[in-house]
Amino acid sequence: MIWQFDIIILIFMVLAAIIALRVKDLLGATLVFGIYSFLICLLWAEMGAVDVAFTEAAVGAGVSTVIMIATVFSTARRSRD
Amino acid sequence: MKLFGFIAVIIVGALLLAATGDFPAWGDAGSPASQGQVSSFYIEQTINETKVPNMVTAVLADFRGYDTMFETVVIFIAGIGIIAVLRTFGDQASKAPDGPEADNDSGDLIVRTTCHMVVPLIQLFALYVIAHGHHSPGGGFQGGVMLGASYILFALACGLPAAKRRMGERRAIIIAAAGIIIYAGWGVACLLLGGNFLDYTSLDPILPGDEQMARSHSMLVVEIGVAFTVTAIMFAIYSNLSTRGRLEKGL
Amino acid sequence: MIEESFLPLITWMVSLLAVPAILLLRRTPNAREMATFVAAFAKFALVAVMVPMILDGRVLRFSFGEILPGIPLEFRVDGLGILFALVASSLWILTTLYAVGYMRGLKEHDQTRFFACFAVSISATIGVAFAGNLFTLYLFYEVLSLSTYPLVTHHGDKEARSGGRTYLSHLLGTSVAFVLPAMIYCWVRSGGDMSFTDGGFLAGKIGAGDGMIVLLALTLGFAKSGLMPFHSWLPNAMVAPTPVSALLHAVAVVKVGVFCVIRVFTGVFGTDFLGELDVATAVSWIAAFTVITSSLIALSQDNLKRRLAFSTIGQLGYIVLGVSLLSPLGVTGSILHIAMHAFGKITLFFCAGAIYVAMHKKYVSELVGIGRKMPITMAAFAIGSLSVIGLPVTGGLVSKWYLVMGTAESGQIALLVVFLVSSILNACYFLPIVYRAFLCRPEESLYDGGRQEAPLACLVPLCITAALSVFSFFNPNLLLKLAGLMTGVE
Amino acid sequence: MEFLAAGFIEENIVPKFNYWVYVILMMIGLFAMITKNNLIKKLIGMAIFQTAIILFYVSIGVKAESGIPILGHEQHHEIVEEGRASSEVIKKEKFANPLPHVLMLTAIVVGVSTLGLALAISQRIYGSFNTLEEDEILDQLRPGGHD
Amino acid sequence: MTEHFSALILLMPLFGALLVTLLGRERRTACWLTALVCLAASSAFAIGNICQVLASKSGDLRYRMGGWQESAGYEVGIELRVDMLAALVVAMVVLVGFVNIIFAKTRVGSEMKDKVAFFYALKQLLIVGLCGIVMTNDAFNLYVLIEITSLTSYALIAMGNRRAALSSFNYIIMGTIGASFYLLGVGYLYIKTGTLNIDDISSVMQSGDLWAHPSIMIAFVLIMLGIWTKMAFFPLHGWLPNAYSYAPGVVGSFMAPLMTKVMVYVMLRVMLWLFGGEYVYSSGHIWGELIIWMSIIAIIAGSFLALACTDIKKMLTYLIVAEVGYMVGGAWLMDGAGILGSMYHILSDAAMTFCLFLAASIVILRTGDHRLTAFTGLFRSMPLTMTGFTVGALSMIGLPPTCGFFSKWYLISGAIEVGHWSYVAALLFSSLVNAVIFFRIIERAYFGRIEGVESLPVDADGSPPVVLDRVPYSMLLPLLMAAGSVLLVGIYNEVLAGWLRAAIPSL
Repeated sequence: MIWQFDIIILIFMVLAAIIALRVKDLLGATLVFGIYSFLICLLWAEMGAVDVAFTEAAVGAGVSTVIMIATVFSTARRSRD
Repeated sequence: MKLFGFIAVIIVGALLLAATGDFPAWGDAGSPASQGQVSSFYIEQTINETKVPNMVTAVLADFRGYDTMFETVVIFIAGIGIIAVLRTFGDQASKAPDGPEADNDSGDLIVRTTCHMVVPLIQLFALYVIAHGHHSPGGGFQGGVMLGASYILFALACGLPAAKRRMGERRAIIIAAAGIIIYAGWGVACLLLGGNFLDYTSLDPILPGDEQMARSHSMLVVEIGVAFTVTAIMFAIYSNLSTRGRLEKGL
Repeated sequence: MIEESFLPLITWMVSLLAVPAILLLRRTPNAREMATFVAAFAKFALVAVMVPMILDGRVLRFSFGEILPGIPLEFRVDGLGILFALVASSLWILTTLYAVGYMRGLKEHDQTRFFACFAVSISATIGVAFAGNLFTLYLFYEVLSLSTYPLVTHHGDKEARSGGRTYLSHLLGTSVAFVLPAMIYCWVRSGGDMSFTDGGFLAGKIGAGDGMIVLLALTLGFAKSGLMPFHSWLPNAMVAPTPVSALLHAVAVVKVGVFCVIRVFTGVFGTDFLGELDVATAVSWIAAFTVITSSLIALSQDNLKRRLAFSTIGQLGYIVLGVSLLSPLGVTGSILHIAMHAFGKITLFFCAGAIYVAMHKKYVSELVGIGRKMPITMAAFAIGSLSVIGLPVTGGLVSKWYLVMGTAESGQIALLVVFLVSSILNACYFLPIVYRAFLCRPEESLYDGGRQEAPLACLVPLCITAALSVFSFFNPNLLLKLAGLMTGVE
Repeated sequence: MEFLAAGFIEENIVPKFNYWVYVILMMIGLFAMITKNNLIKKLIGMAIFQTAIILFYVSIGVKAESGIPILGHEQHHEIVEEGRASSEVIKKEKFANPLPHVLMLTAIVVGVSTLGLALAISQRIYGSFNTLEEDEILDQLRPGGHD
Repeated sequence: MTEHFSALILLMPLFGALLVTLLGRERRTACWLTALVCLAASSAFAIGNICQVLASKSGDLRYRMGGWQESAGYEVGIELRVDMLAALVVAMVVLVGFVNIIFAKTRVGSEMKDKVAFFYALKQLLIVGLCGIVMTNDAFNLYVLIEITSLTSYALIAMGNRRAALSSFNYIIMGTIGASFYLLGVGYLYIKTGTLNIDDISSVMQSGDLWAHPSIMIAFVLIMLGIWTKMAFFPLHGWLPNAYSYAPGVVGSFMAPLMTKVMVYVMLRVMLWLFGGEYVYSSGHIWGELIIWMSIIAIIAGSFLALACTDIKKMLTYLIVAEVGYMVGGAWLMDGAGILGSMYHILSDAAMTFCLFLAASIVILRTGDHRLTAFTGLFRSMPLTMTGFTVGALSMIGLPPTCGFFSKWYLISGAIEVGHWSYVAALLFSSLVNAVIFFRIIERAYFGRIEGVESLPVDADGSPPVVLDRVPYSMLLPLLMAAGSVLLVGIYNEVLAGWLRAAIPSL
């Protein structure tokens, strides 16, 4: 566990979260959310929670993002907020 | 609404922050949670009780196996819930069955070829993750997601119909249910042999090794059960969500 | 001397057992009415069997077992209860006879429903009469409210429905809003016991302030007693067919109300304890106000049944007033008045119904000269009026006598004035009807031709009740003895 | 004053930085769930909200000097082959607390299940309303709208 | 075998759900039979469970999943704990489920079309979740099971029309917030105590004297907020009316009686066993009086909102909001009688809401109209249905001998004992409003005339013949069973109250 590393990832996570919620293009938002998931997965690996990190990589960054993109494709891509 | 939301968020946030002052410092090995009897037991006794080096797997599949069974059920519910909500069973019969060469009608050649090469590797690795969950990170859930992802990848590259021939809807549901049947059935087997539900030691007579090894082997069995369910449901979720429940043509 | 017995249970059950029979026999009206009669006679006989036992000083008890912690569902038959049961069951026979005549005479719809609900409500009345504790009393009180609702709204037209709405909202509303919390409060304060005892189960367990509130809540909450300001259901409920009005508003419903009030005074608090608390005066004044006001309103009513309804409110006020005096004579007067007023008022209602069946007249102003057309009916009407006013040769005098004596005994001279004034008012709104029915000049008379009475089934009951009124003047001993069991007055 | 502030930061923020960030992330998610108009955005907010809680749990399990909660080969060997008592070989401080990890595996699964179902439902909503903006949907449902 | 009853209650519907999915969507009758048999077995086990609890000396059964013994006084595995309250609530859940399966038989085909198998599977899984919630003694396991019930109900509700889908989405958002708050609260407890077993957390807090710590208090607030969101306590009730009223009929009639009640049970569990009455009711906290007042507001607001509704199902759902106020208020009265009232009301409210929802579904089915005006004249054409409805309505109003009266009795006596008169007034007020609401309907059903009624054949005394309701027996029978249970729970209230009283920990 390296706390400097930790703080940097955390700050990036907050940024990613805010961007994901502010981007008006839903596809973009979904992708940024994928980045957020990867960051958090990194964080967990760094905290020693390898199993959780593994799962988050497979689920959060992988499947979640894919099904979100699938939904965005089959519905509307633009959002007003 | 915005204002109301903002106020609610500020209040809850202040409440939560007020509590953090009371927590042990981050990373404090002496905190009650880390020092507590329960986690000490898991760390120190896992190897004696179950002969599994990966504590997370042991806790997941044995100490809190009951929880994990329901975790699998949650996935199962999500799968059939999505089908129940989204799926439109229409004129299935009128649709012409896809020919054998349907694999090749969609997608780019390079993508398809790469996919055909990569998918087996992914699946192999997924099986390794499932089987090796005792010793390294991973287990039924992670491996199952990867297996499911390999089918998703296949569907993305070669089209959903092609993937559907390998993992049709009916088959997916059967596999998913079979996964939980393996898990819960294993628990019931314990029950029939005289132990409590999911008490793997009671399976000792029918498994090789001693009581601890019975636990270890049983964990593998239930992990396989989890993997079954997760694989099938992940693909079912994707195939329904990407086609709005029509299961015709993917993305 | 308390003894366990199945008699109260059987008495209560008889009319309930008639309900399935009535429903099954709906296609053969004669057999259906037969079932009702059998039940009515059986019920009366059973009550009559119990009377000597009670007169011996025994108390019959039957318990269904505890329904709430510490509260059994139980019947307990004492003097007061058996007296009320006697009145109700005897009048049920007559009312049934009358109802058959009335309903068939007018070719009413839904007669099966009518008789079934009738049987249920009489059963509930007996339940109230025999109730051994406050909870049982409340239970049957509510059953009575609900089972009489279809009777009140029998016609199903707009007027009936709005009357029914007032009826139910007043009765249910007051009982849920006042009686229920007061009852639970009693339960909590008395330590889980709610059985009526001679001294009152709350005696000594409650202070004056709380006692006042509980007493008022229970007295006003049993709104069937028609105390103002919760009286307005009564005139509105007069939309019901007349037999219903007769039974319910002369016997069952309103008398259940005052019966409950008497129970509250004697069984819950105990008159001695109330005397200590010195809180009953408030009830006295509410009752006195009700008596005077309702008599004045009755004067202005032209609809005969409405006039009778307001008269009933006033008479109920007497009963509550009598018991709130807390003197043995006053309580005796109240108990007697339940019976005496029942005989008198039911006669009046029967007459009103008979007039409607025969002449289709509803208004007082249309009755000028009707005495020649329907002499028997109007003679009975005269006797009923006398009884309600409290004039000699009718039972009304006996009970009023005790009431007045009770007032004197307790030294409330102001209330004595109330009695006198209201008696004069009673005379004012009844006697002119009788006078103008018989003694108008021929050219004023609205009727000509020969006699035209209502069907025999209507006529016989009203003669019998009128006779009862007179009989109870000459021989009130039985009633006096039963009332004396409660109050100690010989 | 400046000293006090520095002291506050040192005592309350630095050692509990993780906890602070989880609160911030959670509030971002919660705010989005309450105020966002687009259903997909709400769901992104929901996912952030849930991961924030997972972050909190995982933070509970961290010990400053610990490694992953899996026995290495040597330790495994020592216990299984040489039969040494586990408590001698295994130092509690050397392993992260496995329990929160297990709990969070479950929580992640629950999260993705909820997300999947919610996406399915939002697709259905899109199918019948042809929009994913909440206010437009409510407009359609208002009496006099297209309903 | 008998010691496994508590596990078997869960396993039966779990395997039932899996079997149903394996049977596939074509074999509807087979699916129905499977569900019926599994729930019948489960009901039998649940009743056996009650007998066992009665027979046991300690008054609670414990079942260790995986057979893990405790280590140094702490449970390392997951434990089930069944005391009398839990046994009764579980029995209530499976019995309601069983009866509702019978009810669903004819409706499910037309409401769910091709998805009958999924419906039965989800429904049984919902029962699994509810039973698990009631029996588990592990704070985190409780979360997982809450999510199981939530996910199944999201899916079941969304199987309705497009409005149902929208309500389900809102439910997801609110439900996730609620469940996450709960999870967070459990995390706070875990960080301070290091265990997840409810009894162990309680004893650690006791021995370590953690009561004064702000994080414990915030954990309590968070858990309560989470549970209240899930049970639709007044200001957090927004999701409930739409979700339950737009859900398909067979779903709403099942979820409405159970979901909120089970969450009330969880609240009691958290208050009395996890934190302990001593902590929750101690006068040092801001919440004591506040929450009773909130519940009073909930009762009054729920009643008024119900009064304003013209849609029968929506009206019933607002009444549920008011009833939740009853139970929360009763639980917070800080005295045994109030808690007893709250516990008893869980059972009685389930019975009467079930009865009313079944009756409403039948009426909507027969008349095709979900407004209150649909009831016009129904006493003539559907006497049995309306009898069932009337029983439920009388219970809602609180007239003896229905169970609604007795729960009011216990609640009011609890409030009187602590002298909380405003709560008494709120209860009575809501009874009166219920009386207005229901008599409005009953009057319409009783006297209202539909065109064509006059043309019915007239018998000897002029009343039209009693036609049987022209409703399948598979729907009528459950309704009558529900109405019977309303009366039974009422008449045997003393027995039930005696059992429940034994389950209340001393305060």
